[in-house]
Amino acid sequence: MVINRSWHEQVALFEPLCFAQSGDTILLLEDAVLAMQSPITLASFLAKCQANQISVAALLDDCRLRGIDNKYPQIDLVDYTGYVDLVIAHDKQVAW
Amino acid sequence: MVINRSWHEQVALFEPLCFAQSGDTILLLEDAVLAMQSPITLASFLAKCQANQISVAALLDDCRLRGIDNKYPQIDLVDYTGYVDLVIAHDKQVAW
Amino acid sequence: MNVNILVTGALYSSQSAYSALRFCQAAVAAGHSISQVFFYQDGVTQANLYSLPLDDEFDAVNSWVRFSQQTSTPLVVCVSAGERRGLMSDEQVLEHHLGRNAAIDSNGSAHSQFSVAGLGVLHQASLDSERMVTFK
Amino acid sequence: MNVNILVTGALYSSQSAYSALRFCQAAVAAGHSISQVFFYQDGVTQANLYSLPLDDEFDAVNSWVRFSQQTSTPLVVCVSAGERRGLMSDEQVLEHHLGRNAAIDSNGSAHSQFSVAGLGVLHQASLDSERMVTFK
Amino acid sequence: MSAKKYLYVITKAPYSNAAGIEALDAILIGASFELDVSVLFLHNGVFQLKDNQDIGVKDSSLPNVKQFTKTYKALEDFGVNQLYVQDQSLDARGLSESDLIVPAKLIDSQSIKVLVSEHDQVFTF
Amino acid sequence: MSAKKYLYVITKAPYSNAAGIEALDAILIGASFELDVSVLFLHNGVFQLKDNQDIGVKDSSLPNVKQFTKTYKALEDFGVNQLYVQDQSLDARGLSESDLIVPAKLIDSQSIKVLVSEHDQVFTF
Repeated sequence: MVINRSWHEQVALFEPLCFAQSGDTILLLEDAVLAMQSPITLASFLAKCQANQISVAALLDDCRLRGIDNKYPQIDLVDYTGYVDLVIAHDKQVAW
Repeated sequence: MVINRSWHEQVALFEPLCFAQSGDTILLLEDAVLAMQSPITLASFLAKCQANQISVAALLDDCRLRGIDNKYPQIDLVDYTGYVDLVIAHDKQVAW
Repeated sequence: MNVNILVTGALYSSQSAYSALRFCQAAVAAGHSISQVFFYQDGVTQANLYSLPLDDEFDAVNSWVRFSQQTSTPLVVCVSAGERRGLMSDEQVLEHHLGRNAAIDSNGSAHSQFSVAGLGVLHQASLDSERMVTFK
Repeated sequence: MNVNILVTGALYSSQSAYSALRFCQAAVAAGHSISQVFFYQDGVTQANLYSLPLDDEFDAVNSWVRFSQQTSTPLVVCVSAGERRGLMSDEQVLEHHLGRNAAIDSNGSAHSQFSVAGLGVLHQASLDSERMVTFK
Repeated sequence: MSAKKYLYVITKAPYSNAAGIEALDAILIGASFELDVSVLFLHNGVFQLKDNQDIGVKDSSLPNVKQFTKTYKALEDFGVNQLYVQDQSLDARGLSESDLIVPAKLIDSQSIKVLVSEHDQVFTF
Repeated sequence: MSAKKYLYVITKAPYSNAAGIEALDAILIGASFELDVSVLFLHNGVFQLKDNQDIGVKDSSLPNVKQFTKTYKALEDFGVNQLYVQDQSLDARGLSESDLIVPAKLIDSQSIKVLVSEHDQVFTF
């Protein structure tokens, strides 16, 4: 499962967690990558994902567009081809 | 000044407070009236408004549409005519 | 008083059309006048000639048209926001050769009760009016 | 694999057109096929024939048209969401007598590369495809 | 072969947008395909089912709102029996089961994960 | 009579929507009216000014994004000298003044109240 969501308030990042389970990937897309600039909230979010065996990825092109660097080793950066691979690897996607 | 905003996450209610000052009115409009159903967050919001001499009103028609009762004596319910009166009474409006 | 209205929310994904119309009707009923309604950003979608809601749904475009006819209130669509989102007058369609059949094309996508103008018209109205209210 | 695409975000107030197009191009480049792109809710605005961005801006409508022509991918606008928001085929405009001049009106507001169909087409495609991806 | 299972998730409140109306359109089509259809109300989506919604007196001189949320009560007639509401979404909004216009199954976050895994497609509104 | 003062407030991040592009259109028109124009970047609006935005190599086979945020650097040439950024918005997003593509005045919430009261009109994007 791939969950993507535009991130507006920091609390929004935790919302898709009610869908995600072990083996799923949460993909940060569009404005969702802005969360990677925030040092506080993402640490607890990533810890919760790790505890539930949920992978986290972010779309490289959307990071570059917004000038966002990835300082988190737990987050995989993927391009659109990697996004396609994620969709193929999971049986369904939940858009957020 | 009248500030109106559609309310999505509870934190959003506090955002317009950075604009409002003594004598201003914050008008809850459209989805913003949903906040009146939440017992927790609104108490601290109303206290902060009161401390800064900011009035809070809500649009009656939008409350009725959504089945929301007003349990707060600090919130004035106004209809569209009251909304017009608020606009006339304040020299400018900030839409949120 | 003279009130200038700015509408920036879309048809259907915002309540702005309904809220703004109710506000305008209440203002006129209270003896105020609406100097103009300016549609900017996604608000330009409220001028779409082809919008056809179900019979029992709120019809924003025709409600604006009726309000404008009854009160002689100018409705103005921002030219740049409108061109981006495909809201054009007959003249613009001809000018940009966008019709499928140039010989028979005289039909814009904006209702003819709406005029199309630049952001200068919004700014001038805001200078000339006593109040400005925005609906998002 | 066969991927069914659902697009629900508006032109300009969402990035969905850009994201979906980049995804579709990458999928085709990787040897997958897009069974169809279905436009629902505000996504129907991406079919607007009259959308005319500035020269250096991203042109969603024509990018979809080019992608569809190059890959023979069907583009489908939801009929009910389209009628609400004023996106119609030539046939719908004639049927609903919405043109200003019935005698010369043959022009819908949806680009002719997009077909107009019901939500059944979305559901059938989701049953026939191996994957479905939504862009909001 | 058993029917495919489709889950429709509604996360937005009514009247400020068309998400509920257009979710209902999709749900009814799903049911007409004889799919096994479930609907989950999440976050502000729980306000779709709030009772006492009052659109006011019909007045032809005013723009009229359509009270489309009545249709949720008719879903059962179209073969949609599985309506779910996240308990936490209700709690956080000061709502309880007795505020809802139609009976729905209260469900916690852990059960939502199971629900999603059991369904073949998930549409979010 | 002194020029009227107009404040344009940008609260959204770039690229996911046209708020920045259409705010700039309005700001340039305001400046052409010889108004006293100020711009305030608030909440995610501070990302409009973030440095190192990279739209990638122009490739005619791909949809191309326009890097419209460069225009913020040119505002001075149009007589717009007052750019404000809320300090708290920067802090909450892990940004500092050195991340911005154009010099802007850092301003706290108390000063925003003063700013608003000093201006004749406020447009929010």
